[in-house]
Amino acid sequence: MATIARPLPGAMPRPSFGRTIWGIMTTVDHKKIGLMYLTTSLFFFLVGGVEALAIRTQLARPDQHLYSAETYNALFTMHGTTMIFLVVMPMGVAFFNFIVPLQIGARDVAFPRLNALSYWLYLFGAILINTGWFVGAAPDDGWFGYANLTTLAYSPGHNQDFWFAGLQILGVASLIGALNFAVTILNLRAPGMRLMRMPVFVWMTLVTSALLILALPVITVALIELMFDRQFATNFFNVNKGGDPVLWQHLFWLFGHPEVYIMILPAMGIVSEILPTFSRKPLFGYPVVVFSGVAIGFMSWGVWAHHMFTTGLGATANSAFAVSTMLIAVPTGVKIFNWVFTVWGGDVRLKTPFYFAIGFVAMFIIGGLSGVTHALVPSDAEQHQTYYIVAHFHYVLFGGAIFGLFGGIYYWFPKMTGRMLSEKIGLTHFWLMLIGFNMTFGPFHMLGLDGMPRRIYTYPTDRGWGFWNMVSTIGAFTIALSILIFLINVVVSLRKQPDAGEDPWDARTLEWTIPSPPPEYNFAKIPVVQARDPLWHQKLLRRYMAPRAETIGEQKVEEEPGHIHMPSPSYYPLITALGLPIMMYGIIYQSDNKGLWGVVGAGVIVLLLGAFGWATEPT
Amino acid sequence: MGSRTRLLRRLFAGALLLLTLIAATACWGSSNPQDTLAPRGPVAHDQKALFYPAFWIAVIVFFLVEGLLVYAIIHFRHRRGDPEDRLVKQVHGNTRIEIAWTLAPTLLLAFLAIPTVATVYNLEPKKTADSIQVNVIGHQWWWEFQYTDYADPSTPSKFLTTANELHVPVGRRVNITLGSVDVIHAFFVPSLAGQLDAVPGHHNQMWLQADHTGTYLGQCTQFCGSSHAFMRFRVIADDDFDGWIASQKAPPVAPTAATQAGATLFATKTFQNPGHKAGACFACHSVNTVTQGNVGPNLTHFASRSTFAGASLDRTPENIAKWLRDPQAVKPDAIMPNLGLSDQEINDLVAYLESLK
Amino acid sequence: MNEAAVATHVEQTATGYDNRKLFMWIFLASECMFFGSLIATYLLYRGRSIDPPYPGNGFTYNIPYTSVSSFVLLMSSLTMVLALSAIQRGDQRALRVWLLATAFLGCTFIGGQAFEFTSFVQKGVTLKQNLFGTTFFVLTGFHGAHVTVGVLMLLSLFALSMRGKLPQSSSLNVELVGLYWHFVDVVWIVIFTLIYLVKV
Amino acid sequence: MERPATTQPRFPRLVRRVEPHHAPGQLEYVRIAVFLAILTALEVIVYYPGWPKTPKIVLFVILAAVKFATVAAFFMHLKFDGRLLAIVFSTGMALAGSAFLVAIVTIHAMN
Repeated sequence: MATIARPLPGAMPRPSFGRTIWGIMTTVDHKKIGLMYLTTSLFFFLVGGVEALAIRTQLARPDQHLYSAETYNALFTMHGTTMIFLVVMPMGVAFFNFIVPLQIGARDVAFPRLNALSYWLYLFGAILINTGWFVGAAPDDGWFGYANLTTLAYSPGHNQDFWFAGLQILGVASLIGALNFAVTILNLRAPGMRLMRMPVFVWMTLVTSALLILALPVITVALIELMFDRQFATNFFNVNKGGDPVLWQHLFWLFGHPEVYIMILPAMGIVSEILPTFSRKPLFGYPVVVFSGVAIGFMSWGVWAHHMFTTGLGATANSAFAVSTMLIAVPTGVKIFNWVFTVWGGDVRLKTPFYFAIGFVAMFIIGGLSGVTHALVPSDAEQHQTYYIVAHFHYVLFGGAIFGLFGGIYYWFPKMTGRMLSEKIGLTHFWLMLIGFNMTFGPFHMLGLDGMPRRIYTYPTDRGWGFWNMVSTIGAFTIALSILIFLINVVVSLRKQPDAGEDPWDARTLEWTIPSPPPEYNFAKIPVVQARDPLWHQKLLRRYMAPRAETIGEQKVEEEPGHIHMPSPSYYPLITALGLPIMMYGIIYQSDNKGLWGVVGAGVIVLLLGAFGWATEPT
Repeated sequence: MGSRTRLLRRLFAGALLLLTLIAATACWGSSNPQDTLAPRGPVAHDQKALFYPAFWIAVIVFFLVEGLLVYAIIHFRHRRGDPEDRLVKQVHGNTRIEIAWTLAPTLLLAFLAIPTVATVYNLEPKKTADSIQVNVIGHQWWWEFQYTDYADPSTPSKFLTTANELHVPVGRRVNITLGSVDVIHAFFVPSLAGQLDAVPGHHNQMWLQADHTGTYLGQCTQFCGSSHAFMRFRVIADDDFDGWIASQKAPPVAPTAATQAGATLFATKTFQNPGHKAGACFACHSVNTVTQGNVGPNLTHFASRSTFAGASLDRTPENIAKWLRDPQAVKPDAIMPNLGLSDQEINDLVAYLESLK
Repeated sequence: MNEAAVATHVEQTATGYDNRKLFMWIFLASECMFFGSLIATYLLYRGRSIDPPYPGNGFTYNIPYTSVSSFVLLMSSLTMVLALSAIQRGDQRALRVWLLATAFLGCTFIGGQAFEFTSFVQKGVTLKQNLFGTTFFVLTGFHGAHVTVGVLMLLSLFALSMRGKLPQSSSLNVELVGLYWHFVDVVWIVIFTLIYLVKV
Repeated sequence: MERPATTQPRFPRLVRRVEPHHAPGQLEYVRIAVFLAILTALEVIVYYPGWPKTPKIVLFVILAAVKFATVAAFFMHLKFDGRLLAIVFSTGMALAGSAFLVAIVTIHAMN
């Protein structure tokens, strides 16, 4: 096999692909970081799931008091925050990390150590925000924490401090990751891979990264303003001093709507990879799917106030944002039609990734259509903040993003681990999840139209909401069962001998031209790309046109790869990342005037130490 | 036959379940009190009139696209006998179809956009000859209603003030100005009108009108803290609105022998109240001519209301006693402190409160 | 001569730009949104303070004083770009002189800001006093923090150059710090105009 | 991060597009700086009373824009470095300008 260059004397020996803790703590390999992102986000998916089950049990019957109002408010806040910031976004980043460099023919991301830094910041941010539970101060003002309820006057205690501290760190992590992927995609493409030859998943990663880069600073400023209001008695949202709570809503949703596209575009990218592979024909209208993705990226900046139709912005603003919101439904609709026509006329292989991709398309259609009904401002006045909205965003986020991401897991699991996930268990997982999903969130439409508001920890018997809430709770436990089946599938598959081979799905893109799991350096020889779906282009040539054509996959066998220098591991990203949570703990508790500026100082010192070591480390 | 067709049958079963759910949505209508699709007033009616075209277009598009999808999967699936490396026609795209399904949704949405903008401007509140004006003020976890057309010098706000139960005349427009003394709330009575936020520092305007007599249930829909779930209210449209106004303007019922103990207790017993000024009940509540507190609801005609505590408890002596014994047990983090009353004091107060017709 | 050096050095990247340069420019786009949000908050709350003093009610900016500090920051951009051309010529001595000059001008600017803050506080404008104090101090404070980070980076470049670790071939490092520094100066141009000069 | 020893340039077509980097000389930089200093002085003069209000604001914005463009084009080499960097930066600026303008107008339009 290829000889890996010995690292410089004195630096740590290059960790083998084994699971040594030290190897994990110091890795800068985009594949290992991708797997770390995937396992951490799946863990928090279970945490968020348990929170969801707790919510559903409380709401199963009217007038139930299983736990106090404060606990319930913390449960739905942490369920929302966890599922959005700790599950859907990082799971998308897991695939960005693992798959994008392979699909563009690169050996690693542009800045490997920065990649490790964003993972560790994500992990520490997640731990920080969840430590709220253990100190009895879990955030409890909703995942979008509207102003002056989150100010100190109406939310005493450290609940909201943990919320803004955790989100600040997660924001920095996502920003660094997005910058890294934007540069990687733009700069490290294989020769010949022009922008219009990139896989759609890479395109969606680029658009998502652009949205993250431009949206995260806005929520960072909003959180800074909240931090100053809570910790240093400023007046950003202090109504008595002229502050305006609507400013928070504008800043939050100016980030919030690009954020929901940040969550759905990766799943759309994954589905645009899966459907052509299993339909054995190219994606229908590739340029249109790509341009509608980019169009969604641009238009997402002009629609944010549809979350604020009932804030009282006035007729003109509501009408303007209603029209812009309807317009943004067009590119999404175009994508759906292109996916359906990709399957049309194909030789469809009904495998689990395909089922999840179709699950995505089918459920996203329902979510998209129900979304149109509350783009109409007067109709939204009846539906806003009711369970109809909860139904809408669960159909697009669970039915959309989660089904898409699980499709990605089943599709790339062979590439990541060298082992196939069992089809039988996979299909059981899919059908149970689909039925459980519809049982849980279908009734939410009815509850919403029956006027059941969001975020109420109990409801009286005379409202007639009991039946559908019970049905939905049963559905929630069905989903939980299906996730259990998925975990069994993973454990069973990991224990068997590698059986996946290079290209189990007879797929189309570059990541299927290298062994699974891919070696440290990915490509022995950087491939030269002649066409879109480079592997499929080669297969067409070899199988159907000119059998003797030289293919990408084969030339690596004879030619011994030259000296390949991969970046050596480094523990400085971990140290630098450790600085931020220490600072944040100091800031959270300094308001108890325990003079914790020393802790903040310690955090700054750790940060500077990490940064200094980082800069002076021999690469 | 074999596993494949059984699989497809399951596919259809799933789809059918979905369809029944959708169908149930459509015909589910009348029975629930807070149903958004059972309008009892012009505002809710216009809003529903906009929802239905969008809903039925959605159902049609749903059947078309999902049907196309399911048909494509079943028809073009790889059957057992097909050769493994069969190459289907490698279609890359078709510009005409792309243009078609870009224009079609745009036209559909334009078809919806026009009535939307029209309805938005139609539903703007405006003063008419017989309209009345009400200031709705959100407090953490109850609603205060001030009838600004009816002055009442004895209340702190100088208008006729009540709480949690909004009496409105039948068939007459009610212009509402929303305000809040603490956090953002939202005034939502589905049968009469869609919601609007009560934002502190802003005065949002909305209107509603009840075309039929009856009691319409409503609730705060903007998360506002621990007892957000108990911040409910009722809109009561009664024929004899003027009679109700007259009854509300009447001075409070003078305490009789039976209720004197409760009255003195109400006026004199002082309690320490963390965060708020210490004092007797009237430090927060007002019983018009006697007191001026406006932290809590106005209790002058407490007994004329069928519910209390954010319209979440029916006004029965047992409920009043339960509330007085421990308000936080009923409404978590309620601002009204636990006054530590003895049973006798509670009974006196209940008797007094029940007398305030 | 430096054109040839730079041309061959063109990283074998798909866009022809060095990874770190592209990274810095995209990061600057992100910083536009950061400062855009802070400036928007200030502009929104302009005139909405309830308790004085705020501009238009018992407070006026000292424009000549602030224009001097704007001039100082503008000149620091000049010295920064002279430092960059120095390293691209390979003239280490000039590089060190101009790096120190830029750092010095940066420190003068921060000193000027600190003095301005104290004079504001004496006039009764504090972080807690009113909306004007809150939004002004947070906006100019974060800009000052960015200038301070810039000065630290300039001094570390100076240290690297003194220890001979900043050869002509790594002129990109100076260019990156230069880009950051010019951006911080450009943001101050916008702040100076929108906050100080424009009186609504 | 070194690349394998393949000699052929990866993007022959692209390398020609990034024209050689002819940065302005030192003297040119000083002239630009003097120009900027004059603009700042002009701003201070215009600030004092004697000018009608609205054109004063328009003038300030124009002066700021000119200074902004000068520093970005010459000092930050945007003019010489080619289009991608300019596109990236101007997207950030345009979005910051337009989105927040709409947000402020919307908030002011509220009652």
